[in-house]
Amino acid sequence: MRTPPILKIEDLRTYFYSRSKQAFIRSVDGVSLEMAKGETLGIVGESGSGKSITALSILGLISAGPGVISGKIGFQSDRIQKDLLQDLGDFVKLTTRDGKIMEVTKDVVGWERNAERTMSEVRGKEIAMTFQNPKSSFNPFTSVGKQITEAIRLHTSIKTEQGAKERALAWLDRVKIDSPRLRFDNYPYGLSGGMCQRAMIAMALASEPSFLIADEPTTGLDATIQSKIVDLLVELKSELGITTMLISHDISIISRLSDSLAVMYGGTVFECGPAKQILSTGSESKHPYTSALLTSIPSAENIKKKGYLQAIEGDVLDTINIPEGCRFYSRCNRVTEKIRDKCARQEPDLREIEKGHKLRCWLYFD
Amino acid sequence: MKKYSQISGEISEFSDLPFWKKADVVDLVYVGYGLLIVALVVVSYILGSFNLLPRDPQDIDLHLMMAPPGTAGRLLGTDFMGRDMLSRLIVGIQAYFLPGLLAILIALCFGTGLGVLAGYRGEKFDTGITYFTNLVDSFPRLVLILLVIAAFKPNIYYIMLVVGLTNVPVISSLVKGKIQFLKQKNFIEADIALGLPTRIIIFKHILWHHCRSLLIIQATLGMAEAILMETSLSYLGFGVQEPTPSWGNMVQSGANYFMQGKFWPSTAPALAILFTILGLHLLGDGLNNILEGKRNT
Amino acid sequence: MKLSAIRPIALVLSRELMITVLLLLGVSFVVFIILFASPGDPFSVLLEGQLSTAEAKTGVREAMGVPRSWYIQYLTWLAGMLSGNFGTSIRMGLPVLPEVLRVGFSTLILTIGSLMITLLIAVPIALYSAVRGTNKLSWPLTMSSYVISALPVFWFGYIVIYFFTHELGLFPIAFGFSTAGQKYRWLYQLLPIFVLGVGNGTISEVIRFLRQEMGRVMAEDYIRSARAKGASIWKHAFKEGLLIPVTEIIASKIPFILGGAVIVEQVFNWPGMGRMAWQAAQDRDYPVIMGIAILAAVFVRLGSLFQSVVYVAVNPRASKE
Amino acid sequence: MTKTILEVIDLKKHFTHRKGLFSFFKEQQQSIPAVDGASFYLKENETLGLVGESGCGKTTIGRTILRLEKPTSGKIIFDGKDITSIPTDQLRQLRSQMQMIFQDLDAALNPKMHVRDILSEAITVHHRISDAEVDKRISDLLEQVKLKKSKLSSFPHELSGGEKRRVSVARVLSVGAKFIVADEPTSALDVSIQAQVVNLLRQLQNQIGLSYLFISHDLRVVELISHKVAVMYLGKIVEIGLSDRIASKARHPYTHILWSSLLEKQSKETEQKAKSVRAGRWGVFDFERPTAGCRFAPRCPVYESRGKPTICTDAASEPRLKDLGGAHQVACHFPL
Repeated sequence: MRTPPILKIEDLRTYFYSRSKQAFIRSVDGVSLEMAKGETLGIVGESGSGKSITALSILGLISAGPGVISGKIGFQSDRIQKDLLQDLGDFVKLTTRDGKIMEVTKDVVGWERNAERTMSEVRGKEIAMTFQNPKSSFNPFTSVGKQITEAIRLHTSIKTEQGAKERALAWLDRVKIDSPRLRFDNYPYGLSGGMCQRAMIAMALASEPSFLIADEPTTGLDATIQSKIVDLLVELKSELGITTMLISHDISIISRLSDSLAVMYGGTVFECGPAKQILSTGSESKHPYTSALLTSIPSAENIKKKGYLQAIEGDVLDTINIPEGCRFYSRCNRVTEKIRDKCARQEPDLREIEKGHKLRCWLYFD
Repeated sequence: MKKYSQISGEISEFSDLPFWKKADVVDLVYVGYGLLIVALVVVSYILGSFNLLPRDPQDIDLHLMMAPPGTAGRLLGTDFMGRDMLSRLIVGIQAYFLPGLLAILIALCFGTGLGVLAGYRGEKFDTGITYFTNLVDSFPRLVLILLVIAAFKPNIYYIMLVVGLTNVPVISSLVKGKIQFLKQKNFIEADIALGLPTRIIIFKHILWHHCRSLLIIQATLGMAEAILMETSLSYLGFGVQEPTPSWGNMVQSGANYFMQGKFWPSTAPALAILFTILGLHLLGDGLNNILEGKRNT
Repeated sequence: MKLSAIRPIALVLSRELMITVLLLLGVSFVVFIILFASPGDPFSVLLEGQLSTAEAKTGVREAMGVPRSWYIQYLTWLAGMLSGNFGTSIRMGLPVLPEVLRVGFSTLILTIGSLMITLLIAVPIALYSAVRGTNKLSWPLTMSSYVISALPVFWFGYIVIYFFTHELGLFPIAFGFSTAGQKYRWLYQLLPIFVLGVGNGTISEVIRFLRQEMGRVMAEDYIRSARAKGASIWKHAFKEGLLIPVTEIIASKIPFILGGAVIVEQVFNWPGMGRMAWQAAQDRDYPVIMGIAILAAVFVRLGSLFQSVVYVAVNPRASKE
Repeated sequence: MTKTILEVIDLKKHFTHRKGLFSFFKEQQQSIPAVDGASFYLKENETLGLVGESGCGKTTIGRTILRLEKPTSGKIIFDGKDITSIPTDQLRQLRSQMQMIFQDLDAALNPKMHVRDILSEAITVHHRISDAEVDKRISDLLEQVKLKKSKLSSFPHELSGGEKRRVSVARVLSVGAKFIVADEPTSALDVSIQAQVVNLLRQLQNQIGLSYLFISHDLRVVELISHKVAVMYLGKIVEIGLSDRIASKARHPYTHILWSSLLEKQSKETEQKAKSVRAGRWGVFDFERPTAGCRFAPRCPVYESRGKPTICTDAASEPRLKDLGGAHQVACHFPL
């Protein structure tokens, strides 16, 4: 029996508003995900697919535009059990026209105050997050060590400065930073990119969360450093068994780390299921977008034959004017005659075609 | 309660709505009011210089002293010598209009020149120019002008020359900052790599495309600065002397009659100063928000 | 502030001091050049009526050291200045330095006081609109700040005087220190400070600058990660969002406020540096105006020294450069 | 035999870092050797990949060749002419043949100009031609880079990542470039768009016979697109060779580590085998001051496993590029 889900996102919508085009930017347009305890979910998607916005919406860090406007995020850990978007409905009024949300009235200040109250004992204590550019995610005016002890004293039983420093040094050693005592007093600008990323992982884990979100942990780092960070994450995963949501646009990193996988495009989940099954080259039942993504990376035989890459034409979907029908229809190369009009006009929903493997494409339905 | 609504139908691909549609209402109000004031000042300057005034500002009418506005056809009443307030206010603009333009011109030319030199040529001139700008900034403006007055007993044009010079550091640092921003985004390198001659890069790409709005804003703020300086100097008795009117000395001479409860002779020119400078400040800030600032997609 | 941070600060402080000395040298040179290049002879004004004979005039000029070539004059003047002798005031006949210092001190109080008032008004407004963003209350606030900063300060001064003397009847009509023993003497001190604080024409700029800086810092990555950590945003944002912008404003606005002081001292005939400068400009009293210009420049440089010290103390990266 | 279009001999570029206002008094100039003696050649219609970690000077080499930075020493021979120190006006004529694609997508696109003006300005910069010809030239360019005509009247900030890159390629072609320095053209793009741009660059190479200096830290793309690959470490070229030889049979330890860190090559099972090579103090990558001799020594597993031979670290015997046959050169005393 699968353990009860630690996190259950239902139909999450996060919109922004472009004043110059008088239209909504529908970054997250109805995302539903589920994560069991101890599992690592890898979210893959290109820029503009809404993966980072989903993570930020979970922690309620969206500040611009209408922000989170609908959905439910059920979070359950051994300490607390609550819906992170409690009574969002009281603050937001939506008017839809033929299925699309056209107008949003939101009491921004009221929702802000409510969100702070519900999230105060979740942020940092239950859910911790690491960010993409490590160097700018640290306060440049205080030393790295002090920022870690701050997290420790906020969320763990250790309240004394000395105790927190000991714990912080243990964590710095744990993430294999060289000479932790020296690095403790360093300022963020004194550390290299790789080391800042390790320090941020240490800071996140030091507050003993039950759920870790790693947003693009390896982007912007060199290839060699990337592989070191991934090794570290693999070790921490096997040792701590902490549930992790790993977000990246690099499929190879996701394949090494995650148990289950979700492919996002244009603000929705196109496919989710066990990583091994989806990413293995053999199995045929894959969403056209996922298989196209896998082939557009130069693989061994591509390089040997110096052949052209099998690129997907067209551009990444801009989430302002979303076409009716499937979002990938304009770029999809596996549209058959039978389903062409359905693809063009009616958006497929996320249906389970195999045990635990969901898909959003007419090709595999009926 | 914030409301966001999307227009139905096809959303246009191009987002370049004319800038007045994109700007928020507040900025439009600022700019509108500012332009109104500027138009008023320019028109009155032209009227003043061709002497097309409602009344002769000099003729004294003793039994109409300090009449409130509207008496005997004098729209804004009379001052303590019975002279028509409106015409004196219009002629008062002569005192600062041309000198103000001179100050702006000097500030823009030297400021842009130094800014481009420091930004584009970089290392060679950088220390020299920063030293000069810090040096000029060290003097409080009015003290420097008093020094010049003590030395040269100059007329208003020399004083405005000094005001223009003291505005140079502000403009040169803004232009230098803009160029360094462009260098950081390596726009300039892309142009050099393309083989564009330097003069096109500097004048068309840097100054015309990127510094144009910045210089307009500094011009309006520079004019406000010049007006404030001229009126303060004439208040201190250094600018235009009685009986030729300047807003500064009108406020000063009117102030003696506060004790008798007569406020209008001093308040009218003060309000004129207030609305003009307010208009210029709002114009500058409104343009800044529309052209430069809050660029939300 | 750990001990290890002291050394880099001392390093930067010494560099800033050297720059300040260089700049003051430049200031003295500019002041000298302006007066040296002046067309009229500095003493023609004073000596018009009194000494008709030519030798007497040359005698006085000799005493003032005028005939030698300009750079020797500059060096002697500079040497004299460094040893505290700013020359003697033509009008008052008193040595300039003690006079200017006595008067300079009271202008310092006026400047610092009005700076505090400007900040007391500007910081809350900027904080409020940075946190709340634009809503129905922030519009009138910004509009009134624009109106206040466009106010001609001398008219505002007269209105305030009128209000206090007539309506509240607090002060006698004649002003100045001569009204010793007055009951509300301390209130009298505050009045010009209040007027200059409100009317020095920089309030709208200060508010815009502070709000812009706060907005920028609020959007920084490390604030977002502080929120994600559950830490208080204000503790993290204080240094870059409030402390540095405020010191920057203080250093950049001191020249404007000193300029405004000249006018306010004239309105309240408050015996300050500005009033003396005005008097010296009237009588073309060179040594006094030169002394005042240099002292004013010293004030401005002290302000920017203070700003760079705070910047280095707070920002570790700057001290390493 | 195809002609060599570019030859670089012992190019050096040192950045002098001046300390504050008084540096020219105290001559306290600390010079950082960004590029320390790089020499290679590039044939026409060929692509040379340049790989290395960030900070190893690969971008600096590209900019120095195009004289966007002043070279400290060494020679650059472009199309047979030595352009190391020719005056700028002559250089400007040559600029039309050698061009650069910048890493930042917005670099070449002035945000205040429409795409049409950007292209027409580039076309008319070197030779005045009539408007009709300009329009024809623009439509040819759009064909070449496969960009929709409707995009001509939009501003750069309205374009997507892929479109911005296509416009900057069109801008480079419009001047009639023969040799292009492509500085990380694909790193700012998504995977699917990246593939399109890679295909575009290769099609242009076949159609017009362009030659590329392809700078990137994405090893897979470099391997695919380039005929020869040069690997750089801390300002020095440590290995040059045909791209498949470099990937499979690397002779320099650093190259081997670079390629072995490519993740998808390592499925979970073979992880242990690769562990042995990457022993040594590899975990920490820090820009320690370059020691004398081979700069890679402090982090080189071969140097560790051979008991720290002194030949590697004394200044006299600094490893130089030795030819191992088959156009494969390596700068190491103990090639793998």
